[in-house]
This record gives sequence, structure tokens and C-alpha cells, in this order.
Amino acid sequence: MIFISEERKIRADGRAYNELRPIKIEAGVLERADGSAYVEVGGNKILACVYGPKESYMRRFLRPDTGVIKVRYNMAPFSVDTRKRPGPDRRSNEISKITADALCPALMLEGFPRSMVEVSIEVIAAEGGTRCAGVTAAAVALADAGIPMKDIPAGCAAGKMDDEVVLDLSEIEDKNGQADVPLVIMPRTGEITLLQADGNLTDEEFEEAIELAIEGCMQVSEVQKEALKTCYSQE
Amino acid sequence: MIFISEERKIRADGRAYNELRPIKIEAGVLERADGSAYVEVGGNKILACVYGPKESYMRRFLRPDTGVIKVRYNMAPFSVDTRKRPGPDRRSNEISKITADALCPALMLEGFPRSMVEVSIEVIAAEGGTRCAGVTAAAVALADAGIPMKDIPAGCAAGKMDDEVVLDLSEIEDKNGQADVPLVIMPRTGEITLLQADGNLTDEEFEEAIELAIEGCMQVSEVQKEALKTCYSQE
Amino acid sequence: MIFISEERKIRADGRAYNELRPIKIEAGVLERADGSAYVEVGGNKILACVYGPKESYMRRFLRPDTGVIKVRYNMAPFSVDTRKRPGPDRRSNEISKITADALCPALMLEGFPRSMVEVSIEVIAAEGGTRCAGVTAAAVALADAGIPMKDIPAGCAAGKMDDEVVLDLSEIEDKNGQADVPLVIMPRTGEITLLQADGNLTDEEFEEAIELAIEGCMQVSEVQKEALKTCYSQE
Amino acid sequence: MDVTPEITRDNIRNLVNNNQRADGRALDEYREINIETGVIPKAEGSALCKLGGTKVIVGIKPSVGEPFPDTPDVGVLMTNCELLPMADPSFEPGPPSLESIELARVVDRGIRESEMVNLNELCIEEGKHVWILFIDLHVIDNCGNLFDCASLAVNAALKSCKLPKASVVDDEIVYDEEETFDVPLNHNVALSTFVKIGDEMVLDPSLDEERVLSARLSVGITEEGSICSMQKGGDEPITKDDLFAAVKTALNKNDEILANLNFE
Amino acid sequence: MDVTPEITRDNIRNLVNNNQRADGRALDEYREINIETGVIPKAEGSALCKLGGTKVIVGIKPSVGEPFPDTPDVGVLMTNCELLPMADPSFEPGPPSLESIELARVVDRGIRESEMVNLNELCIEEGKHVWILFIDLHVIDNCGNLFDCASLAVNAALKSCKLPKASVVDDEIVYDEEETFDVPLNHNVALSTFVKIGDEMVLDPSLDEERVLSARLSVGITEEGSICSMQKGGDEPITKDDLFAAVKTALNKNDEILANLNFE
Amino acid sequence: MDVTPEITRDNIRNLVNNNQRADGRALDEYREINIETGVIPKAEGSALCKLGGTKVIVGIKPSVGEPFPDTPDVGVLMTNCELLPMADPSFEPGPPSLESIELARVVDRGIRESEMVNLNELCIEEGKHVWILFIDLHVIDNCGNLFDCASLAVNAALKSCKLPKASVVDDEIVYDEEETFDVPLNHNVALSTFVKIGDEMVLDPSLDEERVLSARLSVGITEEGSICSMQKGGDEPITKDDLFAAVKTALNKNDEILANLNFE
Repeated sequence: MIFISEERKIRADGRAYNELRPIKIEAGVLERADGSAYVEVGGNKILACVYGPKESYMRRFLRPDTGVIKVRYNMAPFSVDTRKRPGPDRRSNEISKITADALCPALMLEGFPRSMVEVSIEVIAAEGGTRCAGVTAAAVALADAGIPMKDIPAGCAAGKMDDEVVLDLSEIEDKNGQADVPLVIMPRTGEITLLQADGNLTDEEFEEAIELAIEGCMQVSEVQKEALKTCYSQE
Repeated sequence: MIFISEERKIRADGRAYNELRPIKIEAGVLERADGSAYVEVGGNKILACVYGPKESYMRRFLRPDTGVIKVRYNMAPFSVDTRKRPGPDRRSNEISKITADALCPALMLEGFPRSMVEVSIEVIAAEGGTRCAGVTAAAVALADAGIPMKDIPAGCAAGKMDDEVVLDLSEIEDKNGQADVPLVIMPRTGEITLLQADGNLTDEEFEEAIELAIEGCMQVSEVQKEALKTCYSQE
Repeated sequence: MIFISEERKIRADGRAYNELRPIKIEAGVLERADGSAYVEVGGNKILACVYGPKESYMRRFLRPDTGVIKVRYNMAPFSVDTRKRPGPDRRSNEISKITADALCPALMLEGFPRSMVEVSIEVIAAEGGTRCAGVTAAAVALADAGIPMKDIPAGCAAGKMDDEVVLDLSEIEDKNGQADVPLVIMPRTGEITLLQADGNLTDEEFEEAIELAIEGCMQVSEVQKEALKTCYSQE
Repeated sequence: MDVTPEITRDNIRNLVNNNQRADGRALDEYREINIETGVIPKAEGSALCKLGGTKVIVGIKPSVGEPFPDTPDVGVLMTNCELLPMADPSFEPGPPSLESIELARVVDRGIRESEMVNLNELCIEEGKHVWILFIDLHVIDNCGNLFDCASLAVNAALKSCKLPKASVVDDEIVYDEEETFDVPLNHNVALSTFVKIGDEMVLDPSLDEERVLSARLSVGITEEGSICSMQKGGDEPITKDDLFAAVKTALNKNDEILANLNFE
Repeated sequence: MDVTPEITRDNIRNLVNNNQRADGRALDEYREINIETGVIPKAEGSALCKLGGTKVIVGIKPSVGEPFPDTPDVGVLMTNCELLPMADPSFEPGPPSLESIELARVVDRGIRESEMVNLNELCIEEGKHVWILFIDLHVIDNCGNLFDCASLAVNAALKSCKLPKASVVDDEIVYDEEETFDVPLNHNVALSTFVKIGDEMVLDPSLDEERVLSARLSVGITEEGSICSMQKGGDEPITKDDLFAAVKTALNKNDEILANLNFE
Repeated sequence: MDVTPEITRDNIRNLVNNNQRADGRALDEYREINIETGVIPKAEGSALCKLGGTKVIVGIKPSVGEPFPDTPDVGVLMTNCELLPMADPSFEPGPPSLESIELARVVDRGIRESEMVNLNELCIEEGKHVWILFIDLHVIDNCGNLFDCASLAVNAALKSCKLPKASVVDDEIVYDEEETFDVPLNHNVALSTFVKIGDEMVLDPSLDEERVLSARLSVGITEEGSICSMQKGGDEPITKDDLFAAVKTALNKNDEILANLNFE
């Protein structure tokens, strides 16, 4: 009732059920990093950067047959309403792990055995959906760093709110929502590299949410490609 | 007064001064571990397991002339009345150390230089006397793992309560008791491999406590051997 | 008003503006350490000790062309009015770092590649000015250990109190003071190896404070040399 | 890192291609489930769940504390998981590993987001005193599929958990140990975990099957058939078809799994 | 450890000997400074400061808490600094490095000892409730001279920081989000950092210049020209003449640097 | 790990076999003990104990806090031990080692289980305010037998410790710094540590003797002759005869050791 006007199916912030929040992506924003990207999705502000492939002191993660990826997702203390203690917590550790899994299938690191690609995702401002936006940013930073890739993964969530399946929940929608389904795909094949779900969905709603999230990912993918083009043309 | 009836010298839980709590030992209770054992003594429930001898990442503990033993004694958060924070504390670190010292003299690890035997003792439910029961369990697990041993150490405490020296204090007896003397021996030689004492004992009481605890260890030793026989006969 | 008597420019504890607190230095006070020293300045009681040059497990600090110095400055829990939690904090980590920088220029470690000189400074009782006194003690301990040195660094602070620049603030003077300028020099060349400043000073006051602190360091240097002479003559 | 010989890997793939498994199960068949509750005398709720050779112990200790400021009228669940070194030679003591954190969080979300526990009834006095349930998972033997085994163990321990009546008298908490009540559950939830081997989604993976996994998918479903949690793992992708097929299997199997919770 | 080739090292020294620098600046010339405030929507005060390619973000989050027992009538500043791994390949995640601690402490002392913030006005009720400002520095791109860039970013974030009016009603804090007030500043402070290269004290070192440093000196000066903080770093000594010359340069340059804080 | 050359090892064993020791002592003879109290101006109780070349400093800081819920009417002792890197080249900075934990716990149990301190008199208001004594051990020079040296130092520091009178006025603690009282001690306790070398139990081991130890035994005895604590260490066993012989020696020597605590 509050978020969706009954007649026009328009959300409180003016979006249609299948509409992304305003999104902005910029590649190559940092000087020192081998690759970097800045993403804004709604009120989210996220920096991602890449160093590597390079040797690493974390020897036990390295592999003799291929390069590996290591991700650090972190939220700035000032990114949320109540200051967050600095440093990793269980949530950020889990997101770091599933983000690495989400990016890995797109990378071609066979040519870099015993090396590591280090990805760092920094949430400067958080407003719902940071894990998908973080993968989106990291994928652009990897491309900016010249890491060989099969595809550029793109992320977006679908959710359920007032018994309706909608795209890309904002923070306030998520808090009052009934379910959230973050998804990352490789746009060329449509294959899923990250998937979580929380809440309560019927079988049909779940399938609807997946289809909607895939559409959202495809839209995000276009903005990613645009950002990389802009960046290359400036060089 | 409360715990020992004056006339019959019977304790509150019905035991004689030199009687163990009910004890049950089972060997080979876990699938993955190289050796394992489960011990119940009164309300204590304790699992012990063994991996090794094997290489270890803890290189600075290894020795070129012999294998070494490493023990981790841990209490489950739910094993005690008030939930215990997970992870090691000073008490468990000390018990881990003296448990390793208590088991070491029984092991013949000269044939396994640069290797480590890892023993893990997990207190699932605690009701007084866990360190002795832990050594008892670990010794059976070591035998179950096929580690060469001179003897199977057995542990049992004596204590003082209402000015009487008694065997194997229960938790409630220990709280109201005057002294506690945990002991581990190697039954074949009677040699002492673990000994602590807390409380107040005269010279004579101390000697009495030691003699009583040794008797208790011998009884425990019989149950250990029975458990190993049962386990072998099943194989 | 409280601390400086107007007419005679004498401080509350009876000192002139350019007078050090009572200072006592003793070399060779510990048996195990390769070198050691004990310093009292006012109410400060400080132990310093040196091990090395020797191999170290901290391999990544070692250098192929020269020996290196590692300093640990620590305050005992009972050294201050309100008990301090044991272990390093941000303040002690910073002081450890600038102390190493303060001592390094005096050392000649080229003959000890891939080795480390470990300096440990323990504040047993603190009463203002512990970082300078710590460097003073460590320098004597290094000499006592026979580490080749160009010079023996000496430390002393100047400060501002009641709008006057004075030498070697005590704890109570520092609390009510307007500025504190800790300084360490190499007495032979007058070169500065440690310098901090906190508070508010005009350009002129700052130059005055530096000149005064240098004078103080030269006095400290004499006491250091005396302590080493006494120590050698006993051997 | 456990290394599975290439021959085992090929063997498992070939079996699955032929709709077979090393232990004779069908691709969508669970191992035997055995649940025992009340195993820990000092825990208000406890369970030992065996799933084949996999064993998880859960103990629940309640305490009364303050609610979170933004949810003043509901109780609190704290889920913690320890992959004990005894359970698997690759589990090391020390701070929780990523595997342990993921397991605790997936199980925790399964309880929390499905609204399994009626947290409102765990409020004693709004804004001041609520029940906090510490749910500690002890993994003691890892023979594959810890997720589903842990999830069942937690559900069983919650079902068996009894709290004393607590009331506020003169701003102090008074407990009535004689009169206890069950932790109020809205429904039971089962987690169904699949691994993708070749082109198949294989239910309830054994340890060897997990070791050859390229992708893992866990689906949480309430007893009413509502999809309440999901987690993809592994560094290979899955297709939309894999996903929908797995969800269908999980929906079909849900009642069968949940039947193991029908104890008194 | 970053290793700068001997050739670069010699090159930089030779340039400085001839009063030149690789990027064409004079020895006492700053790189371009660019400050943007209000960049973090959820932080009450924030700033992004760029000093050449160096970039530092500062966010300030206030909360109401108890004062320290020995200073019951003043607010509290808590400065924390993270050298993010993205800023430099030599920055590692984990507990704060010595570099990070030194940076945070030098910046913190610069604010605290200069009495930049009027902490008395951050007291709400003496001995009971004061404002605590958490000042978090995020170093995101390290192209040299983090000290001065961080110091400016903190000053700018403090200048832009707005707090709600807070009052005590019935022993509870009541916030008036409508009516805000600026964090009361006594003055602005600039930090000027030099490195000694050959015999020269070079202002605002670039990354390459920092790498050849033998000695570093930072001088903090208030807008009234008062010397309020100083920190020598590096394992080589400086002479008294080096010191006095650097202080003179810093005093001359101070107004120019502080002009960058003249935003509304 | 310290490695003692085989020749030293043999030498020590041969000496002991002939009832001799390298420093000329009898097998049951202590090194010289020297205790100084009041050495730390800011600690309410303190002592420096020298046992031969071994040196331990103990400082006691009191503070008023809440009692433990299960013992509402007694004060609290918190014993902490640091094996400082300066004391021994094998002591490393960082979290407490096993050796340090064992030392702190053996000393702590010696005080606690012998009821050395009358903790009831450290209660200010039952269930609300009690004295908490933080007992910090600083080991600064390790020449063998830290246990006995630390134990004496703690006993001496407790004996010298003076607390201000504290009372509760309007639910706040008021201290009377003028009027102090001694920490109430029921009795003194000495710890006697032996190492087994060959077939002998050797009292007060030197560093070299400790290095050849196969088994260590510490016996704590009150001034009334009551056995109050015991700890066996080392990875070799001892016999019952070894044990009873050591206890007899310790009982004989106890008064001699405790005489060192007769200061005013």
C-alpha cells in the first residue's frame, strides 16, 4: 500500500515494478590500482579495484595450474546509518567468498599459474543491494585491469514487496519487503554465478523473480559496457 | 553432613568413599578420525579423536628425531550451566598442555620423525572432573588410531570433602569440597604423568588421596581395555 | 602562577627553567640480556634491554645489506594511575616506531647483514617524558651489548608552561602545560633523530624550545657516559 | 586442501552420467536420517543429527537480555557454528573459517527469514527484556552435506527446547523453573542441498561427491512449501534449468525430510 | 617493500640538487588541491580531498555517549585510519599497520593539540552525555604525502559536519533533527610535510620522492600562525638548520594551503 | 627452542648423581632470595623478588567493581603474567604463551585455593561493589625457577598492598585516601619447585637444570604446613616415591623460604 500505488503499479520512488534505480558506472577512477571502477546504484556508492595477476604472500591459496582470485568486500564505517566497526565481520566475509565465486567463472587465469588477482570492493555509501553492485563494479575493474575474461558478470536483485515481485529493491523497500533474491549472471550465456534468496516465495513467484532479475542484470550489463567504452576512448 | 551420611559413610549420590561414578567408554565412534572414543563419567560426556601421525603446517613444533603430540582440549558452549564463549581460554590452554604431557610418556613416536599426532578432546557435557576423563578418552582414541603405545594412561581424581578423602568428586561435591587432586598414571608401572592439587590437605591426607586416586585410575583402566576389546571384536 | 614563582622563575618542584629532573642511569642490570640499562628520570623507572645482532623469525624485516633494529616500547599495567590493559596499543606502537628511527642513525650494522637487533623498553613507572627516557635507556643498553655505534643518542623534552619555555616537563607540568617538544639528538654532531611537537608555540618559542631541549640532551649524554664507564670499570 | 584422485573424480562423473551413485542411491535420494533430542543435560534444547555418517550436535542456551533497539519487541537468535578439528582433517582450530561462517549464516538465514521461530513470544518486556537463544552448532563428523544435517539438527533442537516462564517483578527477572514452555515455532523448514555433477543436480552429496563439485545449490523450504532461503556455492555457474529442476526436486522431497522431525 | 631502482633514486637527487623536480614543481610547491564535501549521504560530515593523484575520503559519524571521567565537560574525538588495499599494492588488509597508526595519530594530534574543535560545546550534560565524533579516514589512492591530504580532508569534513540539537528530557536524549548546528571550530590547521633529499627539504613529496626519503618532517600550523604539531620520521637525522628552514617555508605556505578550505 | 649441548646435559646429570650442582648448592638448597617491596610508586602494592639471578616484579592495582553473580559477597583477584622478551631470548612478544599461562594459573591457584587472601573483607556492599585486585606479574630476568620467584613476589606485593577505605554514599563509592588498610591475608604460602634429574628431585632449579628437566613438580604449602597446590609438568613421568620425597623436602624447607617475607 505504501510503496505501490494500487492503480498504476508505481513504487513509492516512482519506479515501475521492472525498473532499476538510477545507475552510473565509471571505469579507471584510481591511479595506483591496475584496474578500478566506481558504481552508483540508487544511494549506493561503491569503489572496486584490482591488483594483479601477481605473486602473493598468501601462498596456500595459490595453485600450480592456474591463477586464482581473492576478493575483499568491505563496508566503510560511515557508509551506514549507525557507524559500523572497521574491519571484516561474518557478513562481509561471506559476501567476499560468494563474490569470488561469482566472478571466477568469467576469468581466464590459466595463463597465470601461481599468481593471484586481488579484488577489493569498498562500499563508501550503502543503500540496499550492495553485494550485487559490488560484483558489478568488480567486473568492470577486472576488465579495466586487462584481466582476460570470457564475459563481464553483472548483478542485480529481484524481490517481493506487498505480494508483488519487483526489481532491484531499495533499502527502504527491502526493510519492508517479503523476499530478496540477489543474482549475478554472465550475460553472454545467461549462466548464474551468484544466487541467494531470503524470505518467502511460492514456486511461481520464485521463477518470476529469477526472470526479472535476469532482465535487470542484462540492463546493468549495458551500462558496464558503456563505461568501459568511455574509458578506452579516453586513453 | 550433607554429602556423607555419618553412619554408613555413603555419599549423597549413594557412592562409597572409594567408588567411581558410573563410567562408560566406547571406542571408534567417529568415521573420519583415525581414532576416536566417547567417555561418560557421571554427567560428563566427552569425545576424543586422533589424526596422525602426519605432516603438519605447525612446523616449529616438529622434531627431527621423533614424532610429537599436540592436544586441543575444548568445552562446548552448551556443556556448562552458563553458556561459555566459544574458543580457547586460559583454562583450556593449560589443560591442553598438561594433557599432552600426561599422554606423551606412553607414546612410542620415534618411528615417526617430523610428524605430529593431533588429539582433540571435546567436552560436550561437563559435570566435574573433565580433565581426567579427557585424558582417559584421548588414551583410548590413540589406541584406536593404532598409535604405538607402551601403556594406556588412565585418569581419575581424588578429593577431600567434609574432612574425608574420597574418590572422583562430582561437580556438586567439588563445589563444596576442600581439595581436588586430579591424577593420571600409566597402569603398568604406576608412574604418574599428570598431577595437580588444589585446596588444603595435610601430609597424611595428601598421601591417602594419591593412593585412592591410583586405585581409581586402575578401575578406569579396566573399562578402557574392555572398550578397546569390544571395538576390535566388532571389526 | 602555580608552577613558576614569579620573582625567582623557580618551578613548583624547585627546578630552574633549564633544569632536568633528578636522573640516574645504570648499565648492565640484567643477567640474560646481551645488554641492559635502567633509567630513572623524576618518577619514571625504565628498563631497556638488547638481544642481538641475531637471526630472527621475522624474516620480512631482515635486509641482505645490513642489520636492522626492532624496538618494542611497552608500559607495565601498574606503571600508571589507572591500570593499563597489558599489551601494545596505538600509542606504544607509534613510540616503538619513532624510537627505532631515533636509534637507527647511530648504529653501524653493515657488518651484520640478515640479522636483527631487538630492543625492548619497559616502562615500570611512568611520570611524564617516558619516550625520551626510553630512548636514553635503550641507547645505553645498546652500548652495553657491544653493538657498534657512531654515537649514543640522548633524549630530553622541552615544553611550554605558563607562557614560559622550560626543560623536561614532569607529569603534572605536562598536564597543565601548553606544549611539549620531545627531542633526541646524537650528541657528537647535534643531529636530530627524534622530534615531535604538540601544543601551541610561536616561531620564536619553538626555536627556544629546540635550543633548550638540545642543552638537556647534552646533560643526559654526560650521565649516560658516566653509567657506561661505571659499568665497564666493574667488569 | 583435500585432493581427490582424478580416477575417483572420473568414476563419480561416469556413475552420475548413468544415473548411479557409489553408495547405490538414486540421484534424488537422501541418506538415512537419524535425530536424537535432549542429548545435552545442561542445554535447554539439544539434538544430535546423523545424516549417513555425518554428525552434528546442536545445543541451545537461553539467556535474558536487551532487545536490539530497532526491534524492541522480539527475541534474539544467535547462531554460531564450529567445524571441529575432529570432524575432518582439513578443519583447523582457530578463528571460524569461511566454510564455517557460510554454514552458520545459511542455517541462520534459513531460520530467520522463514520466520521459523515466533520471536514475538520471546519478548518478556518490550524494549527491556527479551529471550536470547544461543544456538551453537558442533560439527563432529563430516561425511558430506553439512548444510542439510546442520539445518535439521537446529530445527530439532529448537523443537525440543524448553524455557522457564520469566516475568518481571520490581524491574528484576524472576524465573519459574517449574513451569516451562516450548520455544514457539511457526513451522519446520528443511534445507535440500544439491551438487552439479556433469549435467545432473545430485541431492544430498556424499563427501566424495562434494569434492568433485563445481557448483552447489541449497534450497530451504517450509513445511507449507514456501521457498524461504537459497544459496549457490562453488566456482562454476549453473543454468536456469538446473536451478528450476533442483527447486522442483526439493519441493517433492520436502515432506519426506521433515517427517524426521515428527518426534515428541 | 617497494624498491625504487637506483637510477630513479639518483635521478631524483640530481634534479633536487639543481632545484628541480620530476613533475616540474618548485621545491616548495604544492600539487593541486581539490576538496569536495558532503560526499557521503549517511555521514553527518564528509569530504573527499585530492592532492595531485592522492585521494582520501573522510566520514564523520556522531553519537552521544559518556565523557571520559577526567574530562567530564568536553566532547570526544575518535580518529581511525584505514590504508585500504586499493590505495597501494603494499597496503595489506588486516590489523592497522604502523604506517596507518602513525598517520592516524599525527592527524589526531594535529586536531586535538591545536584545539581545532571547541570540545566544550560538544558537552550535552556534564559528566553524563557528550557528543562523540567518530572520524574515519579512508585512504583510497596513494600517490604520495598522505599526511597532508588526510589532514586537509579531516579539517574539511569537520567544517562540513552538522549535528542535530540534542537535549536531555527525563534523563533520555532527545534529538531535534530539524535544527542542526555546525561542529564548532576554533580555527583551521594545515599540515606541511617535507622530505629531505640531498641537502634540501622538499615540500609535498610525490610517491617517488617519498621512496628515496631518508628523513621526513611534518609541521602543523594553525591559521593564526601557531606551530601546533610536528613529527619527524625516517631513519636518517636532520639538522637544526633543516628544521628551522622547513618551519619557515611551512609558515610562508600556510595561508595558501588553508585557502582550499574556504568553501561554504 | 633453547638447545642445551649434550655435554652440559651429561655434566649436570653426573653432578647430581654425585649429590652436587654446578653452583655448589646442595640438592635441596635454595639460591639467595631478596625481596624489596613498594618499588612501584603508582601501584598500591608492589614487590621485586630476586631468586639468584631470576627477577620478577609484581604490581597490584585495585579498583572497585561488581562481584561475580555466584559469589556476591567476596572480592576478586585477577592474576596476569607477562614473560617479557627482555627476560629470555626465547620469550616472544604477542599473546601469552602456554608457559606464561601455566605460570599465571599456578600462581593464581596457589593464592586462591589456599585462601591466602580473606576475600570477604574485600566486599564493600554485597552483590554490588567489591574490591578487584589486578595482580600483574612482570618477569624481567629468567635464570630459572620462575614459579617460586613469582609466587614469592605476589605474596610480598599482597602483604605490602594498602587500599583506601571505601564506603557507599548515595549509591556512589566514596574513597578515604587518608585512611588505608592492609589487604587481609590469612597466611603466607611458599611454592617449592623441583626438577627430576636422574633419580633425584632437585630443589630450585637453575636455568641449565631446567633445560635438562624431564619432569617438574611444584608444591605449594601454607605457613601452617597445609599442602594447598601442586602442579606436575614435563613430558616424563615421576614415581610415587619421587612425589612423596619432594613433598617431605618442601615441608622441611617451608619456614626457611617464608622467613623472607618477614619484612615490615
